[in-house]
Amino acid sequence: MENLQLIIPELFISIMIMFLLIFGVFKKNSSQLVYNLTTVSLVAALALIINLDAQIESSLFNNSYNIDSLARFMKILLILSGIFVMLSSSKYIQISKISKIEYPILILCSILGMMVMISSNDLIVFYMGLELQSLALYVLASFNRDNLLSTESGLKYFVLSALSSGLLLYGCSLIYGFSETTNFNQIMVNTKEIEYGLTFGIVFILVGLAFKISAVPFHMWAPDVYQGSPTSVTVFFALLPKIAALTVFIRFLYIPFYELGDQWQMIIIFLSIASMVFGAVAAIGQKNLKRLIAYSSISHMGYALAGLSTGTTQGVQSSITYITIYLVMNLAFFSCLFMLKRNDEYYENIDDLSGLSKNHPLLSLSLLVVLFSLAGIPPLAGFFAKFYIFVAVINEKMYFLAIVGLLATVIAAFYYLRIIKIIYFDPEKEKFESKHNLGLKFTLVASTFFILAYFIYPSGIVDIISQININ
Amino acid sequence: MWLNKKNEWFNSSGRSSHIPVGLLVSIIIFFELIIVIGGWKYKPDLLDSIAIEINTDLTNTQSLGSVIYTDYIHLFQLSGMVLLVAMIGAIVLTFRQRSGVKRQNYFKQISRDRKDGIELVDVENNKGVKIDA
Amino acid sequence: MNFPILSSLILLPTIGALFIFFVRSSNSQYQSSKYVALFITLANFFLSLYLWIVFDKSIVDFQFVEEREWISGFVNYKVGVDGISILFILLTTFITPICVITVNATIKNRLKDFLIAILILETFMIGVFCSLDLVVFYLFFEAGLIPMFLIIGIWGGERRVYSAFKFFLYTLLGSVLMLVAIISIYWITGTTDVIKLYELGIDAKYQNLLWLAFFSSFAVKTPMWPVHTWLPDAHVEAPTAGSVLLAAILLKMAGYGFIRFSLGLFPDASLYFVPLVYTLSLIAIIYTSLVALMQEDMKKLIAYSSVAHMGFVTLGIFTMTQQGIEGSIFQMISHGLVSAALFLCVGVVYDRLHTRLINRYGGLVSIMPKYAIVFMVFTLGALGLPGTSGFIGEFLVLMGAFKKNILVATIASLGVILGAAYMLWLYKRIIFGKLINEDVKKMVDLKRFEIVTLWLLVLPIIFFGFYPEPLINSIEVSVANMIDMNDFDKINKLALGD
Amino acid sequence: MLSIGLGHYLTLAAIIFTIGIVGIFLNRKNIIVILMSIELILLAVNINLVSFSIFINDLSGQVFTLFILTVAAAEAAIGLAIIVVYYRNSGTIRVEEIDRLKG
Repeated sequence: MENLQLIIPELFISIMIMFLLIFGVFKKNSSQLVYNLTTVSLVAALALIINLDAQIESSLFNNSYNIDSLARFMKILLILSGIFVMLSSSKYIQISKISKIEYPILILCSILGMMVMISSNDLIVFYMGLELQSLALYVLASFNRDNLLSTESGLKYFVLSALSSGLLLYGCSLIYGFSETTNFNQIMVNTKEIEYGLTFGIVFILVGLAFKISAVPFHMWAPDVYQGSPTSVTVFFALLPKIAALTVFIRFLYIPFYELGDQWQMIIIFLSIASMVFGAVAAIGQKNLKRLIAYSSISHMGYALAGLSTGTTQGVQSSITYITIYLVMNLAFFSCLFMLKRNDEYYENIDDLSGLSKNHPLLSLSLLVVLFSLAGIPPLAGFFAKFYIFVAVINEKMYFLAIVGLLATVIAAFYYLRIIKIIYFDPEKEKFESKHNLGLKFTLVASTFFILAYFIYPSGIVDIISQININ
Repeated sequence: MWLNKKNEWFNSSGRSSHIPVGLLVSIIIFFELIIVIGGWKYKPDLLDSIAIEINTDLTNTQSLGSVIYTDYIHLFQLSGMVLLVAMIGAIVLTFRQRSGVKRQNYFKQISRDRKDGIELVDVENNKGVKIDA
Repeated sequence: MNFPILSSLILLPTIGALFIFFVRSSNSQYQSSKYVALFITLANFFLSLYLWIVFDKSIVDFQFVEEREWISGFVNYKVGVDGISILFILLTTFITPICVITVNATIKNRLKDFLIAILILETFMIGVFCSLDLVVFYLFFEAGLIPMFLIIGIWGGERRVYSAFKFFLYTLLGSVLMLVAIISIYWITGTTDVIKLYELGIDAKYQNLLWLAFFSSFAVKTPMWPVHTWLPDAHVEAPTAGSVLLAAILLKMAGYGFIRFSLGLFPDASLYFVPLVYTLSLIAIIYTSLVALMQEDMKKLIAYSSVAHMGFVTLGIFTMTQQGIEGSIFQMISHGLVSAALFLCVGVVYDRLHTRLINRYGGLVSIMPKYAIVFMVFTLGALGLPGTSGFIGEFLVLMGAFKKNILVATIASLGVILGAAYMLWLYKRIIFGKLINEDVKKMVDLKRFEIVTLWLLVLPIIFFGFYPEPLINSIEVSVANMIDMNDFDKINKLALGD
Repeated sequence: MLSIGLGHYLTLAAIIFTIGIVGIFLNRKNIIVILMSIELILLAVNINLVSFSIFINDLSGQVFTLFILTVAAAEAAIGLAIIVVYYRNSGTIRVEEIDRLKG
């Protein structure tokens, strides 16, 4: 008998999906209500996860579904970001007329998929979770169906993501064939010797995963999709799938392929360096803030991968810390983006920020903090994120990676500075609206405060993360 | 890497330049895959062997069914969610309620009873009745 | 004593900044926020003065050390002062209130934001000088970029954007390697605590690379030739208070870093790279002095003179003799006062005529006699006339250099002559000469607050020129200890014996 | 006599997979073709999995195949829906004209 208590959060979310769907269909004009109920049920799911005994390290369904410290932490992170995304974007979806009952339900579905991905310890479970997540994301990307850009971004995301799923699956099939099992732990046992088939399986799977976290050279979808999707979906894209994909990355590299470290280490280092450098360079010429943040997130993923490439527990922990801080920074950035509203229209070009500091000192102050933090300037949280990564990387004597990473930071600093320049040094433009809903304000204040005050007590998060054990 | 060519691929400029490149890459992929298969050293005898004997007490379908509903029940449920998402997605994207089209309201139709349909009016002489008042 | 006096020094300005930030802005409260800033910075000054008084100058160890766990099991927040750093703290807390006073004339818009930026910057600057952990040091060192970037960019002159970017990216690029080095040190020795590192020492085989990594950061910040080009731009475009802080304190961070980290942690490598530093310093002294001679812009001229002066500083530090290092520290303090004063002087005439071109001025002596007097003192201080603090510093540095290498010392002395040339020529062109321009005639002499600020700077320059004892006393023991600890003397003697 | 072994199945899968990839990258005319190519890739994977499953006598490969089929159906549905809404907005499904987003 499986201990179903351990998957109560997942069960709860599935039931809420069905309940909200029925509720929304039968009650007219209930989109806002469903939206709020979704947020509430996410909070409830968070409570359920936290309520689970943290000490339990267990796996269900023939060892194919892991409930361990990694899964627990990542799920908490996932659902917390989900809550904040919901809070910050509620006004946006009303104004851009995409407020339908299906919107929050699809978000729940994709969160469910991500939770499955996070816990997966089996190729099949992983694949199903991934597809549940991706299918919901395809729809979300093109959710503003009367908008050409939104549908185009959905189309591009669909094509490339389906392709990457295909590559990933091919890799899975090779791994299955050569290790005779789909279970991660079993794969590790069965793959002591290196074979061509395994190497190719690993390569295909890594390529597929790199697609999902938009690492260079598999990043081309990211800028288009970030730009074209409704901003509320973009923020979702920028935060949640990254958590899930990174967790899966960790699981793949550190459970089934751990013995084959020589095979994948160079690949990850290459992906990491390419992402860091390309993300930094390509962002320089951008005019659209969403597109810019897409390149910025490509670059950030490079740093997270740098932590993974070390092949040590410390490296993984630094990557998890990195992604945690990355989430907060992006949340703050997008909250600022949601505030650039005038006469029911949202502005997303860099030029629209011109002289923002004169009219909106507080908003521009938070943008300043966020941008400097993204650039990794101390004493803000972004610096510590990079710091942990480099500590792990240098411990493995990978000086080249560290130096390239730091140089990429300097290049990246240039375009963050450019935005700051436009906000602070340029002549002012028309005012934006200064009234915002409470959820958005709360998100912005909380995330900015986190970034600013992180240095006071940096051990807090690190201590939690250092308790995560990987194997 | 070839996937960088994405934008060129979507753009109309550079009309045919990518075809040889793409073909070349595809051929390389193909041969790599063949090498992978040919290089199966793990169980070389398997390459030439024909399908092995399968227990005939159970048909393949039966055994598949028995694992899907037991060992893989969570995935079975999950695939239900996947299909649900597909349904929701397809509907939310393509379904449009047209305005100005007359529709039947079945519930209203079947729940209609006599007193909704018929009204008895006392008509005064030589006055007539106004209908649809 | 349990009162965390250093942490209070660090935190006080930030608390002031928060206070100003949360007071609602209206025009009338602009003034009050200025008084708040002045009060906070003065309080900080007196606190550091108190620190200097109670500081025991005869003890080698770091004093007022505070240690607290910060990143658990990895980095501790550790601050403390010795005879060297306490002087820089004093300099910082002394210069900052002067900057706050000057905002009256120079800052027209967003006064509140400016004060906040200055206060936050003060926090970081003090933090740099008293941190005893490499990571904490790096944190403060880098964090200072943010307020300075904003000060140059928001309140600067025409090419402020270019200058701000150049300043930021140059210094950031320089210091990334230092971060790599710091983390490497952690993995080599298992700690980033400076005191422990002094005791442990670092294996000689790592020292050269680590030294170069630190050097790349400090050389940009000092700045040394050939990476000095950000400095003239930043100085020229920054508002007066920004230039003052930049010249007086930010440049000293690197000099301080050379003494504390390059010499202290990597003695062998420092010795190995002495020729490199000598060469770069000499080029800086001679080349930038020549460049300074040709400048048309007052601020640019002073900026290049700063580069030359900092050349003396690096030269002095790497003589690794008691006199040389003491001279460098003295030179830094003196230059902090003199260059601050010179930038203030430029600010005074710039506020009146809105140009920094030297040839637009001339004959100020008859219009602004008070100005001419103070400017004279600062000019003499800058060229190192005996009786000013500038002399002591340069003299000690040259003494140290003569002890080590006569050729180097001779070339450096040439720099002193060149320095006298460009400073006196500057003075001549501005103060003397004919009154040609009509608008110059309308200029008014120093206002009260300008007199106060400038005389506040005149006094220590002359005082320490005649009576350098208090400063020398403070640093003597620490410098001697550093030389002892690393056996520089023995090595020096060996070198001389060869 | 040539008996059909695992190698043949895998080669077939490799050929189909390559055709799928080529179809995605060389096609410029019609987005539907991309959808078909994706199905081809999934098909290749299925062939791989089923043949592996038979030859290593392990059912999970076939179970995997069944789930992939389910997902493929869902993917096709959503893919077509997205193409439909895109066509409504732009009036074209020519691949080379899908270029509004760039920067």
